[in-house]
Parts: sequence; C-alpha cells; structure tokens
Amino acid sequence: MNAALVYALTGTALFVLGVAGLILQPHLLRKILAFNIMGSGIFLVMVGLAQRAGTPDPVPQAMVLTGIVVAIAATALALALARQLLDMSGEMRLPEEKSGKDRLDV
Amino acid sequence: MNLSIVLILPLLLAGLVLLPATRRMGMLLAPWAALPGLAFSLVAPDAYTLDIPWLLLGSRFGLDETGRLFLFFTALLWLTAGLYAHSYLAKDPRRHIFIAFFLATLSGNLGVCLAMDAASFYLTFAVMTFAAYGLVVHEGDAEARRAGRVYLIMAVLGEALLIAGLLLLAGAAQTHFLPEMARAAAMEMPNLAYALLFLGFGVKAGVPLLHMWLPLAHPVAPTPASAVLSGAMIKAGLLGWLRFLPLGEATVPALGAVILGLGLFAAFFGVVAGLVQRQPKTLLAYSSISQMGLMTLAVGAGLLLPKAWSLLLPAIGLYSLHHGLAKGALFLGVGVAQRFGRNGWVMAGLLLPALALAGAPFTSGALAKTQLKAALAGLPTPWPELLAWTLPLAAVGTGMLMVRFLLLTPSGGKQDDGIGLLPPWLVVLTAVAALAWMQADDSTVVAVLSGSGLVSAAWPMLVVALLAYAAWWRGWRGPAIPPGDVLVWLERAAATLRRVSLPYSFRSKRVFPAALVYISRICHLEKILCNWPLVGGLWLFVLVALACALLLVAHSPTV
Amino acid sequence: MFDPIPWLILSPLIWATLAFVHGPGQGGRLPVAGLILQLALAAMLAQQIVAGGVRVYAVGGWGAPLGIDLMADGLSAVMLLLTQTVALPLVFYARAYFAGHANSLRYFWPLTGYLLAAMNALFLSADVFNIYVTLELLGLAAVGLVALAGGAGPITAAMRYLLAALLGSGAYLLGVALLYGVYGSVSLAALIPLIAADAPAVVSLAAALMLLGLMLKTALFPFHIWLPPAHGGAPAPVSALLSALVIKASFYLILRLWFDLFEPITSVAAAQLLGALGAAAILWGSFLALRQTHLKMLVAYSTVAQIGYLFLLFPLATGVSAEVAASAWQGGVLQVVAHGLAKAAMFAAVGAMIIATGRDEISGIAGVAARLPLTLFTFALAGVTIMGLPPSGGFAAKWLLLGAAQASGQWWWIVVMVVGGLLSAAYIFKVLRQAFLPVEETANFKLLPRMLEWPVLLLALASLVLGLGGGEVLSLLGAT
Amino acid sequence: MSLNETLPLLVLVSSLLPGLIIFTLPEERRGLRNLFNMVGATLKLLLIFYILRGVMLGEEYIFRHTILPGLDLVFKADALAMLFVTLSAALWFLTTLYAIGYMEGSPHRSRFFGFFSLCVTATMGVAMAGNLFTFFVFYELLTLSTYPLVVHRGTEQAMRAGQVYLSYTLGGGALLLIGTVWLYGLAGQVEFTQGGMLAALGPEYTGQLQVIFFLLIAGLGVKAALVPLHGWLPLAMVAPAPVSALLHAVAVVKAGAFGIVRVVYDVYGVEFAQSLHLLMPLAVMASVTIIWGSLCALFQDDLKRRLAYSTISQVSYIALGVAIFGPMATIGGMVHLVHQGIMKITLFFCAGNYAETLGIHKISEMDGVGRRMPWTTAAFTIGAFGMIGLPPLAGFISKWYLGLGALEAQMPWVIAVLLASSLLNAAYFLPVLYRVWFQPRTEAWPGEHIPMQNGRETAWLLLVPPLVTAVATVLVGLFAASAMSPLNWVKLIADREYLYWLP
Amino acid sequence: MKTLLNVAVLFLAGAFGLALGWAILDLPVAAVNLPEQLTAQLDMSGVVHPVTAVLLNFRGYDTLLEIAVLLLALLGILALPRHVSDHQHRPFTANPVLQTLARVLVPLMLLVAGYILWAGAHRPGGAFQAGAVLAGAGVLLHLAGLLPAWVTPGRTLRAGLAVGLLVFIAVAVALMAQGTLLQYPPGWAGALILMIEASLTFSLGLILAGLYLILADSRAQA
Repeated sequence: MNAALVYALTGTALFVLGVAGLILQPHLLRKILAFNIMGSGIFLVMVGLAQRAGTPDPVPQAMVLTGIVVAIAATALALALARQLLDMSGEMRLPEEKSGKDRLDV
Repeated sequence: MNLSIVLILPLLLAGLVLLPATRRMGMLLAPWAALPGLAFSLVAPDAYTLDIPWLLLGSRFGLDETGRLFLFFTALLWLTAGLYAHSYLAKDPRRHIFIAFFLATLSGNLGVCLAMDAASFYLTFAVMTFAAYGLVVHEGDAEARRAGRVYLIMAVLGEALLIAGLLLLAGAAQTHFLPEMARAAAMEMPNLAYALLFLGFGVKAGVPLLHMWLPLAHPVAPTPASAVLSGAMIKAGLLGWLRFLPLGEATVPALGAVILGLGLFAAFFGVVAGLVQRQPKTLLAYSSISQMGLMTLAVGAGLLLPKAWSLLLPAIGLYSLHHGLAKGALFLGVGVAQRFGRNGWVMAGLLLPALALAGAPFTSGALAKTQLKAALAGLPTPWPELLAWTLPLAAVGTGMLMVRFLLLTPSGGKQDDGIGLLPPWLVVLTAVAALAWMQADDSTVVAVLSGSGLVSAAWPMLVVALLAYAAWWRGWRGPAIPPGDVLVWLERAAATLRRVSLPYSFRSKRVFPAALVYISRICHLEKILCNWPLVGGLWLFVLVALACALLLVAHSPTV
Repeated sequence: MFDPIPWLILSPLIWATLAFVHGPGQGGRLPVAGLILQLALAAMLAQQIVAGGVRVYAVGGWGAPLGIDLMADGLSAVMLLLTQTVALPLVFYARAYFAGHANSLRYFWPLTGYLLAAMNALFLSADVFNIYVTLELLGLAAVGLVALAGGAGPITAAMRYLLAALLGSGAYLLGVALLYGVYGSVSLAALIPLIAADAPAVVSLAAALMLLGLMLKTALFPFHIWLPPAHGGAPAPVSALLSALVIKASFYLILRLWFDLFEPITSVAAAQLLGALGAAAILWGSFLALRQTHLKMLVAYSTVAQIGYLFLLFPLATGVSAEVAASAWQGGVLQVVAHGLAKAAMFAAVGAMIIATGRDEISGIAGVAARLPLTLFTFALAGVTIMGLPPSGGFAAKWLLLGAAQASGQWWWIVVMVVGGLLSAAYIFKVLRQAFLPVEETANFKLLPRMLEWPVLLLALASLVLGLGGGEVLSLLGAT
Repeated sequence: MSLNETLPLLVLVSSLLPGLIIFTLPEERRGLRNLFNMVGATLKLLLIFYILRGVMLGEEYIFRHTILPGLDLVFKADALAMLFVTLSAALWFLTTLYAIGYMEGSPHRSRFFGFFSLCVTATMGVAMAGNLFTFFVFYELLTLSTYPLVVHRGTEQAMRAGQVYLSYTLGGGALLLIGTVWLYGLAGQVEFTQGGMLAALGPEYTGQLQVIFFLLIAGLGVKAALVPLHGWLPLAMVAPAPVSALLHAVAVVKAGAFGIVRVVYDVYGVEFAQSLHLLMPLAVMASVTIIWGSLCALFQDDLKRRLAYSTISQVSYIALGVAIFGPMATIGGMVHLVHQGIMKITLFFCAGNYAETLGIHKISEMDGVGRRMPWTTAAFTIGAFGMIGLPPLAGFISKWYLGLGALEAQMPWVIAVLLASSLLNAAYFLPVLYRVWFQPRTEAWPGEHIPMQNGRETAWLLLVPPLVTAVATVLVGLFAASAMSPLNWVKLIADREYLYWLP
Repeated sequence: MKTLLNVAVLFLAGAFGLALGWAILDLPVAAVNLPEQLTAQLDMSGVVHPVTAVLLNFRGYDTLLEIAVLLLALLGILALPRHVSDHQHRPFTANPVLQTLARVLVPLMLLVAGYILWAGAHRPGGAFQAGAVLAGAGVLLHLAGLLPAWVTPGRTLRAGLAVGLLVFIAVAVALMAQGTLLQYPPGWAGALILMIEASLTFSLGLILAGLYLILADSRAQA
C-alpha cells in the first residue's frame, strides 16, 4: 500500500459518507454539503488511484478541475433552489423530511 | 313455365293486393289464383319434373301420381274457398290482408304438392305454415290471438323437428332430391330421422298430443280458411309422410306400430272429444283429427308392411280426396248456414258430406273406407282382429259426430248477401258426390255396390240413428271438454310455473368488483415511497445487489 | 466532406448562448432556425452512417485516449434524429404556448438550447468523462426547466430532481474515476477491448455505480419518485422534452455501458434484477397513472411505466442467443424512439387541453372531443403507441420484445408486458372517455392557436408511422 | 408497384382517405361530407367488383410491405378475403346511406363518419390480411376505431359500455398478441396459406400449438362474442343504430369469427387442427354460445339488446361450422358469415327505424307498429324469419349445410343444438312479430320524430337500406345454388380447403 | 422505522465502501499510460503546464462544455421566478473601512487574476482560478456596497457573462476550417489558448460573482 492508495481509500470513505449524508441528512444545506463531500471523495479516488504507480498524472487532475467547476455549478444551483424553498415554505427541507408529519400529497 | 305460374301467380297477386294502387285488380283476380294449379294437375304430363339448379340448394319440382291427386283436390278446395271468401269477406275492411295471407298460404300448399326436393318441400311447407298464421288470427279477438299463439308455437316446433329430420335424412341419403332421397335413406334406416319427420309433419296432421292447436285454430279462422285448413293443409302433413318415410321401401316395425296405434287412438279420441263440443267448427276440427287418425293408421301400416304399400297408397289417396272434399264442404256449409239459416236445402247440402264422412252407403266415405280396409287386410296379427271391430266403431263414432254437428249447425239470421257463397259450395258438394267414384279402384266400387258392402256400410248408420235417438230421448249431454283439451292443462301448468319461478333477469355484472377498490388502496405505498431517504436507501440496496450480481458472476469460474 | 458531428453540438450551444444574451422571453426564432438545421444535420449524419458505417471524430485532432473522441454509430444516429425530430415541433408548440405569458418564459430558450446541446453531445460522446460533463449539463438544464414554473411544488420537484441527479452523476463519476484508475483511460474505444470477463472486482463495482447512477437519472422504479412531480409540474413543453428525451439520454448511456463497455462482465442475474425493476415500474407506474386525477400527473406516471419496458430489454438480451438478443435490443431501441415521439405528443396535447379548458383535472376535460378534436386525436394516436397497439411504433417495439421473450422462454416478461399494455389502455381511455362526455355548461373553452395543435399531431403521427417504417430505424440501428 | 399490388391498398384507401378528410370537415359541411362518404363507398364497391372478377379468373392480388425484418404487412385478396370484403363493402355502402339519414341533425357528425370510415378500413384490413400479424394489426385497429362510435352519444351509459367494450376487446387483443408472437416464434412468418402451415412443425410442438390455439381463439372469441367472452356486446348497443348495424352485425363480431376461420383453416389447417383435437372444444364452445345467447335474448325487452344476444348466438354458427370437420360444415359456417351479416343488419336497420321514427326502443312498446310502418316491419319480419332459419331465406341455407356437415362429421348432437337454437330464435322473434303485426295499438308512440308523409312511413334514407338487405336476405337464400351466390363462392373456398382431404 | 432506515443506509453504504476499499487495494498496473502520451505531445499543445494542456487542448472540449455548465447554473438561478416587487434593496452600508479595503484590494486582485491567467500556461493556474479571484473582487465590492446586486442582468452584463463561451466557441468553429473542432494549428495554439483563457477569465469572473450577486439579493427578504 502506498500513499496514493491511502488517498483513494480516504476518497472512498468520503464518498460513502457523502452518500449517506445526502440520503439521510434532512437539512438541504447539509445535503448539499454532503454532496460536496461526496464529490471530494470522488476526486480523491480519481487522483489517488491514477497515481498509485507513483508518478503524478495530469489528466485526472485536469478532469478533477473540470469536475470541481461542475460541482460548483451544481452546488450554486442547489443552493439557489434551497433558498427558494426556504422562502416559500419556511424550511430548508424536503416536505417528507419536515419535522412534522408527512405532508406530501400524491 | 307452367309450374312457376302455379306457385308464383298467387304470390304476385298477394303483392297486388297489398299495394293500395293495385288492390282492386288484385282482389278481383285473387279468387282464381288456384286455377292454374288445378289446371296443371289435370294437364301436366306423366312423371313431370322440372329442375331449377340455381334455386335454393338446387331445386326440383314435379308431379307423380300421388302429387297429382293431392294437387288436384288441394287446388280445387283452394279455388272454391277463394271464391267463397270473395263473397264471405265482402264487408270486411281488412280483407285485403286476409287475402294476401290466403294467397301466400295457397302458394305454399300447392308448392308442397309439387316440391320434389327436401329444401323446396321445406320451403313451401314453411310458407304455408307461417302464412296460415295470418288466416288463423284474422278475426283479431282474444280467442283468435290465443289460437294463433298456440298455432305458432306448435308450428315452430314442427318446423324445427322437420328441419332436423330432413337434415338427418339428407345426411344419410347424401342427396336432397326426391324420390331418391327417401329411397337412398331407406338403406341407412335413420330411425331418428323418421321419428322426427313423423312428429314434424304430425303437427300439421293432428297426431294426438301434437293436435292441440287444431281445435283452436280451425274454428277461429274465417270459414273459407277453416275449410282449407282442415281440408287441404292438414293433408300436407300426410303428404310429407308419404314423401319422406320409407313407405314401401323398408319395414320400420317399432315406428310403424306406434304410428298405427296413434292413428287408431286419434280416430277415437277425435270422436270423443268432438262429441262434447259446443261449436260446430270445433267439432269439425276434432272430426278432422279423428279422420286423419285413420290415414295415420294406414301410414303406420305401410311401415309395418311394405309389400302392401301398393294397395295402401291409393287407399290413402282416395281417403284424402274424400276427406278433404267432404270436410271442406262441411266447413263451407257452416258459413252458408250462418247466412241462410237452417233451411231444408242447407241441411240437405250439409247432410251429404256428413253422410260421406260417416261412410254411409253410396257415398265417397264408403268407397274410401272400403278400399282402406281392403288394403289393411294383410297386416300381421293382432292388427286385423283389432281393426275388424275398431274401424266400424270409429265409423259409428263419426256418424254420431255428424249427427251432433248437424244439431249444432247455427241458425243465423237470413242475409241476402250470401248468395256468392253458394256456387263454390255447390261445386264442392258435387265433387264430394262424384269425384271419389272416379278415383276409387274398380274392385272397390264393385265391393261397395255389392250387397255385403252396402250392409257393412249401412249398419253403422243404423246404430248411429239408434244411439242418437236414445241420446235425444235421455236428454244426455256429455261432460264439456274445452277445445284444445290437453292444452288447457298445459296452460294451467305453465301459469303455475310462471307464478312459482322467481323473476330473473340477465343483468350484466359490475365490471370492477368491489375487491378492486381495496386493491386500489395500495396507492398509499407511493406516498410512503415518495420519501427521499427511503429511496436513497433503496438505491443503495439495489446498488449493492447489482454489484453482487455483477461480481458473483464475473468472478465465478463458469460464466 | 462536410461533417455534421461537431455542428450538432455547436448549433444548440450557439443559439442557446445567443438567446441568453438576447434576454429572457426573447429569441424564439433562433431555436427554430437552429433546430431545422440540426434536423438536417442529424439526417445527414444518419445517411453517412448508413453509407459509410460508424463515424469517429477526434476533437482537437488528438484522438483517443489522449484527446476526446466523438463517435456516431447507428444508435447515436437514431437518438440524434429522435431528439431533433421531437424538439422541432415542440419549439413551434412552445412559441405558441408561451405566447400569452412572456414572464414565465424567461430563460426557456437558452435552457432548452443547452439541454439539446447536452443531449447531442452525450449521444456523440465516446469518452466516459466527457459523458459525465454532458450529463451534468443535461441535468442542470433539466432542473432549471423544471424550476421554471415556480411555486412550491415545482421548486420542490426541481430540488428533488437535482438531488437525484447529483447522487446519480456522483455515482457515475466515481465509476469513471475507478475505471480510469484501473485502466488509465476514459475513452470508450480504449476501454472496451480492455474490459474482459476476468476484469478486477473494481470494474464490477464501477459498473454497478455507473449503472445505478444512470438508473436514478432514468427514474427507474423505485427511483422514480422525483419524476412525476417534476414532469407533471413543469410547463407542458418542458414536460414533453423531459419525458420524451431527457430520461432517454441516461437510458442510452445504460445501453452503451451494458452492451458495449461492460458486456463481458454483465450477468444474467444482474439483467434479471434490472428486468424485475422494469417490470415493477410497468405495473406500478401504470397502476398509479390509472389512479391519478390530474392529466399531467397521469402522463408522468405513464412515463414511469414506459421506462419499465426499456429495462425489460436487459434480461431479454443478456445470456440468450445472438438472434434473440438482437431482437430484444432492436425492440428496446424502438421503444425508446416510439415512446419519445408519443410521450412528447401526449404531454403537448395535454398541455393544449389544459390551456383550452383552464383546468388540469381529468374531470375538467369533458367536451374536449367536441371542441378540440384534433388535440384529442393527437392524444389518442399517442395513446395507441403508449398502449403498444398496432400499427404504432410502440407495437413494433413490443412485438420484438415479446418475440424475444418467447424465443428465450422468459414467459414472465410476456405476462408483464401484456398486463402493462392493458393497464396503459385503462388509463389512456380514462382520459378519452372523459373527453367524450358532453361539454359542461360552465366550461369556458379557449380557442387554441394552430401551432398548439398541428405540430403535436405531427409528432403523434410520427410515432404511428414508426410502426410501419420501423425497418428503416432498425437498418440505421444496425449500420456498422 | 403493379396494379395487382396496388389494388388491395386502394380498397383500404378508398375508405381511409374519405374518413380522414371527413374528420377535418366542419360540422355544417353536410353535402361535402356525404359526397366523400358516398364516393368512397362507391369506389370501394367498384374496386371490389373488379377484384372479384380477377379472383375468379385466377389473378393474384398481393401487397407486401416489410415493417421489421421477418415481419411483413401483407394484404391478399384471396377468395375467402373477398367473401368478407364484399360483404363489408356492400353493407358499408348501405349503412352509410342509412347513417346519413339516421344521423340527420345530431351533433358531431364529422367525427362519427370519420370513425365510421376508419372502422370500415380496419375491417377491410382484417379481411384482406395475408398473415396473422397483419390480421392482428387491423383487429386492434378495429377495436380502437370502434370505441369512439360506441361512446358517441357521450352519455354515462355509453361511457360504461365503452369501458366494458374496451376491457373485453383489449384483453382479447392481448391474448391474441401473445398467441401471435408465440406462433411467429415457432414458425416464423405465419402466412395464411390454404391448408395451414403448421403441420410441418413436428409432433414435439403439439402441446405448445394447442396452447397457442387456445390463446388465439380466446382472443378472437372476444370479438366473436363466444360465451363467456360476450358480455360487451349487449352493452355496446347504446351506440347509434348504424353502428350497431354495421359493426355488430358485420365488422366487429365478424372480424372475430373471420379470424377463427383463418386460424383454423389457413394457419393450422383444418386437418391438422383436427389431429390436434382442437376442433371439438371449439365446437362445444360455439354450441354453448348458440344456446346461451338465444336463452338470454328471450329475456330482453330492449329491442337492440335482444338483437345483440341474437347476434351472439348466430355468430357462433360460424365458429361451429369451422369447428366441425368436413367441407359441408365449412360451407355452412362460412356462408353464414355472409348470411348472418345481411340478416342481422336488416334487423338493426329496422330497430333503428323504429327508434328514429317513433322513438320505440323496447319490445313492449312495439304493439301495432306494423300498421304504421309496414315496410320496415316487413323487412324486420324477413330478417327474423331468416334468423329462425326458415326457407327460402338465408339462414336456412346456413343451417342446412351446418346440419349436413355435422352428420358428415358424425356429430349428430349438433343437430340438436341447431334445433334448439331455431326454437329459441322463434321464441324470441315471433312474439315481437306478433306484437308488431297483430297487437292493436292502444297508446301514442313514445316519440314520433318523423311524421307520416304521403304514405311514406319514414325518411327514404332510412327505409331503403333495410328493404335492400331484406330483399337480399331472400335472394341469397332463394338463389343459393346459382353461380353468383355467396354459397357458391363459399363452396369454391371449401373445395380448395379440402382438396386433399376428400374421403 | 426512521432509525431502521438510518441503520440500513449506513450499513449498506458502509458495506459498499468496504467492498470498494478492498477492491482497490489490489489493482494491476493500468493498461494505458496516458501521462507518457501526454508528455510526448505536450510540445504540440501550445502550453507548458500539463494540466492546462489537458484542460484547454487535449480535453479542451470538456472545458468548453464545463463553461456551458457554469453558465447554465447561473441561467438556472436567473430563471427561477422571483417576486421582484418584494425585494427590499438593502441600503448600502457605507462601511468606510470595508470600502477603503475594497478600493485598495480590487485593483490588486485584478492584477493577481491577470497573473494567474498568464501563469496557467506553465504552472498551476489558469482561467478558472483567475476568474475566481475576479469574482472575489466582485463580491468584495458588493459587500462594501460599491456594487449593487444583479436583480435582472441587462443585456451588456449578459453579453459579458456569455462572451467567454462565445469566444471559445468562435475559436473552436474557426479552427474547424483547417481541421477538426478545437484542433489548434501548430504554433498558434499558445496564442489562441491565451485568448480563450482571457475571455474565459472575464466571463468566469462575472459568472461566479453572479452566482453570489444574484442569490445575494433575495437575502434581504429572509
């Protein structure tokens, strides 16, 4: 096991944490943060695995950069939506995750 | 060519009568509609046949000896009845309807005599049957409607039995052309077919238990219609038997015995039931049942004794001629009596066919019965012994019936517009008096005119006279049997049944049963499902499952 | 030779950006011109593929694996054609649809442009990382479109949609990262020969991640819950685009991955799992569609059900003879096309009805048969495809799928398909039935502009004609 | 494309195109609509006569279009197809006339006539389908194009009927689809060929083929209204009379029956079907239907419902004829296809006349209507007698051959079925006839829409079609043995079908 | 129920993570050696820094789409229907310290951005980083009350937001005249990339600032 693999393993853990957070955290801001953690995990895996032979690889680094930009864009949109939701319903949560009862009508 | 005129002319006339524009002309010509038929029966060449391959299943019409005789007296009766009707219904506002049905029935009845294949026979028979319904219900009162209903039910039943029988017969014979059909079928002995045919035609011929419509329908119809119903159409059933049963071809012992027995029973049953009737026309109808019983008996004999058929057939023919004319004359006479009262000459006119029916000496009845008896001579025991005393007894019964008829003859008020009724009646009377003599075998004529013949014809008459006197003296009246006898019980039973049976209607069931409503509750699942953490969990689950599915297979040695 | 491939991507990008610069509610003519051009380009590309086989286009001239390759084969061409064919009438429709209220139009055109650009790019891409970028582009554009309607419902729907999209694309990207880690390349052309049946376990996990991510984006049961509110709450042209095309993009990727990239490591068990989810989607979606009281929700649930049919393709084409697999594969793709055309028509027709009656409830459309015969006819024609009745494209697809199921002895899928077909008939006719009722006196029908009716009819007719001309699609699909 | 290839297509187009044009016509363009209708109907008849002549001369008319590889859309004008095509086209012509009269003044006529034409197109497609797939396609199209007609009136009752109609027919279609797919899987393209094409498959497929047969018959049986799949038909009677007339006398139910004919003769081959023991159950099913339909008819007071149950019963004659092995029964069954159509359409026309002229819908309201509407009632009478099977009407011919066929096949019990059916037919028709002709009228008509004018009992357009079909009922029976009769045409078909069988 | 779900999710996620971790521990050497190819081609790319080479040349197409994604995110936010009338424009807090700081810092930030942009060719840096600095400047200006929120961007601003992408596309299209999409002619690569990067920096700065400035506005309501 070398350092690169440690990055990758950490990335895996972050990804899993992020996924669990995205799924379980009721507050949208936390969800968005969890998504970013998840993203970081992915980027770590990407870079870490690629350089497990020891040499740095610029290709995944560039891809991670692209990924980061995309993640920023998505985060921005998500935040905007969350804000909108907050403005409209007073809570930054999905309806089914509100503290009260299930208010979603099918 | 000739033939088509015989059958189509009446139908054309019916059309003319129905259309208001041509009604006058049609009514004028209608009475003569049977004339071509009559003429044809006289002038047609021997063994005339006409094949019309494009008609129905491929049709054949023709005229053999039996057919010629039947056509002759049928046409004669229809002709006279037509002329009679012209006058009889002169004041009826709906007479054109009657005439139209009359003409259609006529066409069917003549067609039955001419048809020489199963399909056209069935066709003409059906035309006759169903058109006659119009005649039966013409009066339109409750009685007529009831009679019509019964008539129709029985007719339909008969038609159904017939088509089944004909089909079976044709299936066995592989052809539907007469007479090959009957002959070929006789090799196969399709007993079921014979039974069906016997019953099917038996409806028309008034075989006991199938006769119920007859005492209702014959009397309620206007008199000219009653005449043809009882005189001619009833014989169409007989002709059906003659055409399709294996008479003279094969022995059908069981069926023959049954038919013979039924015929004999009918001969007496008709008398007994007729004697207690109040209506002269009803009485005549029962008399027809009784007389048809004798002819049925002869048919049964033919099935028992094929080799006697050469004798039986002319005897049956003669008897048909005799009965048809005599019964026609009686019915027509009833109408005459209604118009002219019980005049001496009217009663004299009625007496002639009455005596003839009873078989009095020198009448056509004596001829017919004598020839029939002679033909029945060869039957196996016990039939000769049985018939030896039953036939005279039947003659006595018929005589009694006739006496009763004459007593019942209505005495209508004198009307002057009935003069047109007389010529046709007279024609029939003449025919009753004369025609049988021309048709009967020489030996029969000799036998009838011999001493013993005269005696055997006369003694039943004497008995009749004595009995009649006794009955009159005792003031005896029989129990009343309602017209239609068995039918009345049947109707009562049916009414009871109807009351008992629950009202039941065929309603279609609800398409979506209530159970589905409960199923629809599972919609709530979607609400539960619509939950981000749950879906996320499911997603993870499927992810793991899919990963397992991919991993396990990808890394197992056998792929 | 003029190459349509880059232009198919550039055209929508350009007109979308120009429309953005032009301003909200403006620039409706740009997409018309752009889409006509794109349709011509797609047709041209299809023709080139039929004539000359698979086309590869090296962006930047580097070539894979260093550069990014674009690749167009029969399947891409079919998807591209479908996209432009569906979008063009919808553009006309949308112009008329938004004509009344310029405000809500806002940035519809640029969003749509990026959406189309993303799809075209996705269908042409031969690079799994590039595909990720297109997926994100697609997802964000779609979310933006969903949110366009405003209001708590659509915003919630958009949020949910976004979360699903993010989770999905995150999983996909991790898969890409793992693949790159294992093989050192993200180019399909480079990866395909490298992945063999004895690939390391990571590859299987990557496959699971990528497939699951895409399934989430495709709204396969039980991950469908984001779809009905999103598609049902959006303005009609948006719903049409989303239901007809967007989910097909991720499905297209699943097809690519399953049959091209991960073909050696797929298993019957996995295929049956996908099939089972598909079957559940068919039954559940149809059933819920039947229970809906609102038109657009009904149509949206119908989409959930129809997606299920697509996933039946996997069990029918995996682990069976080549002939059967080909039949199933063709059936699946035909279903994609047929459903795309029909669902776009259906959503648009429903939108027109809602505009005309002013109500979204199914109970409100009584009398539509009399007042809007053309739109109802359109709906019915589209319904024929959805029900999978002949002679529609949906029928041809179902025929092939049924044939494959029969030939491979997997009769249970036959049962599912048939029952699903009947259920879909039930919900389609639930609408038709209501439309045939006499007009309520209180109803106030608005007159519809022609552009709300005729272009949609064309779409519906196209879905029908597909049934008769399915052979053409299949020959394009089979072009190598 | 040669003329012989185009002609079958033209037969379809001659109703499809007018139909589509009519859809777009505004409601008030009455003249133009009628023009398109009649021109289409006339053209179709002419085309068909041309093809008929050609078929007799041995010409082949086949159109083939490949939809998917191994899946062709085939239209073939063979003798059997022409039997159904001619019937439908001729009756379409009459029904269109009738419908123009009947729908006078009612709303949504463009829609009505549009779908009407589509229906006929679908029927033509069913008739001329050259393989099972094509048949299925048009079978389903028929379902779809009929639905709007069933619910045309837009009442709650009509809607319910439409729902039931769909549940049945789409369900049946699904079964048919499964059977078809399965068969295609086993045998490849299932072309309709004389004598069938499945016998070559070999004994190991026996079980599968039996199941497929069951599926196909169950699918077709829905439209053919075989008991217990018949429930939709009586409810569908809420449709306007021309619809009931054409669709439920001719198009829809016949499509099912015709499909059974095709499946037994041209897919399985009657000998092969017999050897798989498939015919007997079919015969039993048909017999049960015949009796059950008649029994139910007895209890209906609504005239059209009674007619509907009668249809259920009568259409099964066709299935029965098919299910009895032997040329005679084949003739009987197939000729009944034509005969029943003519007779039943007469009855429906008349029922429509009563409703439209006097507002009579129930049998209990029909007292004495024969005096008021003698011509209509005469036509009705002929139709009813034909149904009972009286000579010389069409029904008699069918029954005759069916009966002979049953005997030929050693199934005498069929005669009993025919017998019972005839009796029941009489039992539910004769009381009606009695009422109309002989029962005196005591009260006013429920709703006299068309007054008596110059001795004309109702509108010409309503009167002529039933009279024509009534006359036809007589003529096809009376001249059954002539060269141009349906019977003769059917004999031709049967001869070919049993070419190699003759004992 | 809820806890069960939590446990299940955690368990499943954990299981998957463990499996993944276990799986990546033992991997063969990658079959494709991309860095090698990259190094070989770096000379042709017009830039020296490999990451920038990948970003703008080898995988420049990704970047093109990435810019579109960013613009799209902004678009999505802009497209959100907002109740414009409800907006209470927050009075500019004339915090003199902040304003002074901004006045000093912003020119400096512009300079830094320029440097990062230029440096991107041979060391870590580039358009995105430069754009981020620019955006930071914008945010700072806003916070200092010197720049109003962008409620509805005008046409000029929209043009500015889009210009980066448009230039990128224009270059890509222009290059197609002599090759494929984004195929830089040898020798021109450096200049063209710089041009693209410059315009991208400008637009990215605006976009990133916009993500804040558009959202910033509605905070007034909360």
